[in-house]
This record gives sequence, structure tokens and C-alpha cells, in this order.
Amino acid sequence: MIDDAGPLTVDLGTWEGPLDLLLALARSQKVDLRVISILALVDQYLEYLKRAGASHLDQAADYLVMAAWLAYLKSCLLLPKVEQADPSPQELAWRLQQRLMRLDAMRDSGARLMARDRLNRDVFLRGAPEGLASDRHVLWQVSLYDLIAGYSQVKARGTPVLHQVSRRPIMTLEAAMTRIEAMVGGMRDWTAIAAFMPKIGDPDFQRSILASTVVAMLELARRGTLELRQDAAFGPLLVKAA
Amino acid sequence: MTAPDDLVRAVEALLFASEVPLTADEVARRLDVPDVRDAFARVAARHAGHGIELVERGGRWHFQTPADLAHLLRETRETARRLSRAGVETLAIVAYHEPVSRAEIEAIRGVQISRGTLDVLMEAGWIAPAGRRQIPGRPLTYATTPDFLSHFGLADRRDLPGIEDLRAAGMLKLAGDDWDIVENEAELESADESD
Amino acid sequence: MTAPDDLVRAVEALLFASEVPLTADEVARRLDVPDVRDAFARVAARHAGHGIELVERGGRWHFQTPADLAHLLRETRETARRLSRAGVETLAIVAYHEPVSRAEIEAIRGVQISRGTLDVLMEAGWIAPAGRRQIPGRPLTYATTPDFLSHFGLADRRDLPGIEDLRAAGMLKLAGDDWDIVENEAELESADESD
Repeated sequence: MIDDAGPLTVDLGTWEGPLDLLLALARSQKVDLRVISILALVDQYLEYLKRAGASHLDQAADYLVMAAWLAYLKSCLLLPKVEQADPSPQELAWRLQQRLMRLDAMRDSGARLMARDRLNRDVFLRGAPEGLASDRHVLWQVSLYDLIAGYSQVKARGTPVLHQVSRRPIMTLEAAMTRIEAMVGGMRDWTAIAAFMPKIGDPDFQRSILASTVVAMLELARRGTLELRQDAAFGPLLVKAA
Repeated sequence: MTAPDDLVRAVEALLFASEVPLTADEVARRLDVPDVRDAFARVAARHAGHGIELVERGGRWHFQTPADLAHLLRETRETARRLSRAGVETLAIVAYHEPVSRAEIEAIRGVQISRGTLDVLMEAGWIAPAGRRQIPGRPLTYATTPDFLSHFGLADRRDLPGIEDLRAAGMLKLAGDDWDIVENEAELESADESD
Repeated sequence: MTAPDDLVRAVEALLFASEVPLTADEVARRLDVPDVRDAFARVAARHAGHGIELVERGGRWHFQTPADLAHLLRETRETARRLSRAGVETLAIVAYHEPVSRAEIEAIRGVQISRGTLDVLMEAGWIAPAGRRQIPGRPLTYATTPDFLSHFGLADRRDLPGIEDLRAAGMLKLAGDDWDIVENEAELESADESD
């Protein structure tokens, strides 16, 4: 195709970098890449670059770098074989050749890879597999000893807390219910809740009495023993026998 | 085994790759042949008794794995895990105090328990809900199950060592334990139970 | 045709039902047997030449339709998206040289690769990061995935077309040995590499 393109203006954008162009040129020699003439290749490359013209120079910096390097390589190759720097120009030419062969091999391999029998293009998997499921089932490990030791720890830890709790002055729910049940029988009119509460100075105890009394009344109302009324939010709670 | 003919192969591949069951007509149309009944029969015969079978459901055909192998497609992986300390203690409290509400368990442990702790014990099959307590809030109570007894090799819940046994065995180091106090507290605290 | 034994049936059903390719070890573990290699071989033999075949891809096995029936099945399925030339070359370079860094890929291709090229290959699930090279700069390397092998019908990386010849010809050695030109260029380019 490069042959065909011969006299035309070369668009560098067609090639992905100088190596790509060099490979195309080397292939145009229609010989095994291992025996291409580096000198001919260099000439062709420089010729193509010249034809590409100034219009592409801005986007062709790496092409020019390669051109300079190739021109240097060519001059070295043409010089008589005297004491030359290591690596020798022959060595550098060989490496360039290797590089082109390698790129060519990868290009060829890529094409062969793409041509293989590909999944969902040439071969197909089962359309609707049932699928495999895994249920995790945990076997909890605990021995009778662990159980007993655990309870012992709870008991040992729990004890000090109990003394603290029992010191707090409390009216139990049971007590509040007994008290209200005894009193409510006579309450035929709506009566404020305060009437059911004993007058005791200790504010902690007062709070406990209030809490227990309210809960006890809710429970008794649920059982149908008494009725509750509150005319407004946060207003006084009124009670009478049902 | 004879070499399969092209139509049989094609029918097999088509049914295999299809995402939905296909009717015989659909397959015949796709393959541009007048009839595929015979090919269907041959595919079905090839798989009969194997780990794949061709079945018809309402005129549509599809491949499936045989029902007797269904258990292989679901596997249960058993992993052993140690019960957390909260789990052990909660289980112990349920065993010693059942039936017991969550608030009561918390009162006895002296710390709150997460919902997950009870869930784990229920999932393990050791405790189960045991009715609601007839007090305000009607809290749900929990008790141990027969599985619990068999797992721990107990004939009866009363076989669990009592407080005196524990103390005698040196497992309970603190003096002054009193069951009555605990029980009173449990009752008191149940009034606070919110859930 | 002889009646299949239970293990062969079970292996067949598992591989048939699975949504993903399975390794022999996975199947053996699920069936709780020491070895399934022989059963795999028998299942594969039963399907050889039929409309379904069992294949190995990178140690994992799955059923698929034979490639020669592609024309019958293709129309219902969307065809795979076309990969750009840069994508094809990059994939080939990764497959034949893995693990390989971005700078090494660029050295072989002689141009920088755009960020999108590796992304497309990773999105397709064909390549994945494969650790960092223990050299200055610690560049990330890439390698192909099991899905790559499945997609391209390769039982193993050794099945890559021509890989042995290329290796024998010394074409698969990476920079660092006899690549002075390349290395200089690679260094230049790597300075541009921002990531």
C-alpha cells in the first residue's frame, strides 16, 4: 500500500509514530524483515518526511527526532569501519531491525488473537444457567462450661450494682397500682392526678411516684378500671372511675 | 456412539445458548428446516440419564439439570464460630431465668444487649420467644429450647448448677449474692422496658 | 452408551448449571470428593463433536457451543465491540510479555499509549494490574486475566498463537537487556507520563 501511495503527499497522521512508519516502509521492501536494508529504509524515511512537507512539522516532532537519529546512523554506517564508539552503527542498525520485527510480530499476533473463536461471537455460553448457590450456615461453638462460667461472671459483676439501685427511694409500679385501685373507687368526678400522690418531701421519690402513678393509671385505663382525660397538651391529667 | 448429524448438533447448540425456552417451531424457523421433532428426540435421548436433560414445558424446550441433582447446586457451608461473650452470658441468663425479657436480661447483665445477640441465639436454635409478659409494655420473653438441652447434654434445665454449686466450685468469687435482689430488680426494671 | 456413574453426572450438572467457569478444585470441593479430573475427561469426551462442548480455559472449565455453529447462533447475540488497532496491539503486547509496564508497552509500540487504551482493555476484563515492578519509579505492571483466556478460547497462555517461536527468536524479552535506543526513548517518554 505504501508502494501505491508512492508519489502522493504523506500524511503523518496516518502512522502512529515514526516506528509505525518505519515498519510500513520496511514492509514495502517486500523482503523478510530480518534482511531489510537499513540504508534503504533511512533514505525512504527521509524522503517521505520531505514530502510530508512543512504543514505537518508541528505535529511531527518525534518524526524529526527519529529522522535526525537515522541520518546519524546512516552517516556512521557509510563511514569506513574504524575505531567506533560502542555500540557500533552495525549494532544500532541491528537493534532497529529487531525493534521493527518485534512490533511486526506483535501486530501479527494481535491479528491472530482477534481472529480466534471468540466468546459471544463464535462460541456461546449457556443462555440461562441455573447458577450455583452457597448458603452459609454458622455452627456456634460454646460448651456447657462456657455457659456456666459466663453466668458466674454475670453474677459476680452484677452484685455491686444491685446495692446502689435498692437505695434509691422508689414507688414500684405494683404499689402505685394497688394504691390507685384502692382510691379510684370513690372518684366519680374528674380529679387531677396529684390527688392520688402521697405528699412526700424527697424530690427523687416524688419523681418515682409520679412516673409509677402515670404508668399505673395508663395500665388501669387499658384494663377499663378508670378513665383518663387531658384537655390540652401538657395540661393537667384528669382521672375518674370508669 | 454415532456421529451426531448437523441438525441435531444445531438444535442442541441453539437450545443451549438460548436465554429462554424455545418452541419446536421457533427452532425450525431459525434453522430453516421443516421439522425438528426428530432432532429434539435425539438430543433428549443423548442426555437421558446424564447430568443434563432436555425437557418440554408447555410446548417450549429447554435444558436443565435433573431434579435429583438439585441438591448439588445448593451447598450449605458450615463454618464454626465461637459465640461472643455477650452471647454466652445472654444464653446463660435465659437458661437460668427463663422466661425472661430483654430488659430483664440487660438488668441482670448490667449492660445492654444488641438485638443481634438474641438473633444469633435464636438462629442457633437455642432460645425461642416464650410469650409476652402480662405487665405494661407487654414485653416479649425468651426461653431455651429442647435443642439447647440436647446441645449441652442436659436432661433438664434444673441440671444446671445453682448459685451455691457455682460458689462451691469456686466459679463465683464474690460474696453476698442474693437471688431475691436480682429478681426484684428485674421486675422493677421491666417497667422501663421500651421495646 | 454406558450409564454414567454418579460422579460424572454430578460433575456434568455442576458445570452445566454454573454461571461462571469452575476449576476442578472448586468442583471437587463442592462434591466433597478428592479428584474430579477423570470425571471431567469423561464429560468432555461425551460431548466431543456434539452441539455443546466442555472446554478448559486457564484451569477453569465451562460448556460452550462449537465455533463451527457460530453462524446459527450469532444473529441473536450482539457482536463484540471492535477494538482499535492500538487496543489490539496493546493487548497482544500485554498477553505475550506479561507482566509489562506501560513504559514497556510504549517502547515496543514506539508511541505513547493514550490512557483510554488500557482502560478499554481493563473494562473488557481482559487485562488487570499485576503488581509493581521493583525498579526505580516502581511502575505498575499489567497482565491478562482468566476472562481473557476464556474470551479468546485459550486453554493456557502457552496456547497464544506463535508464542513459542517468538520466545525462541528472543522477541519477547523486555527492555533492559539490549535496548539502548529504546530505553533512551522510553526514558524520554516516561518523563511525559503523568501517572
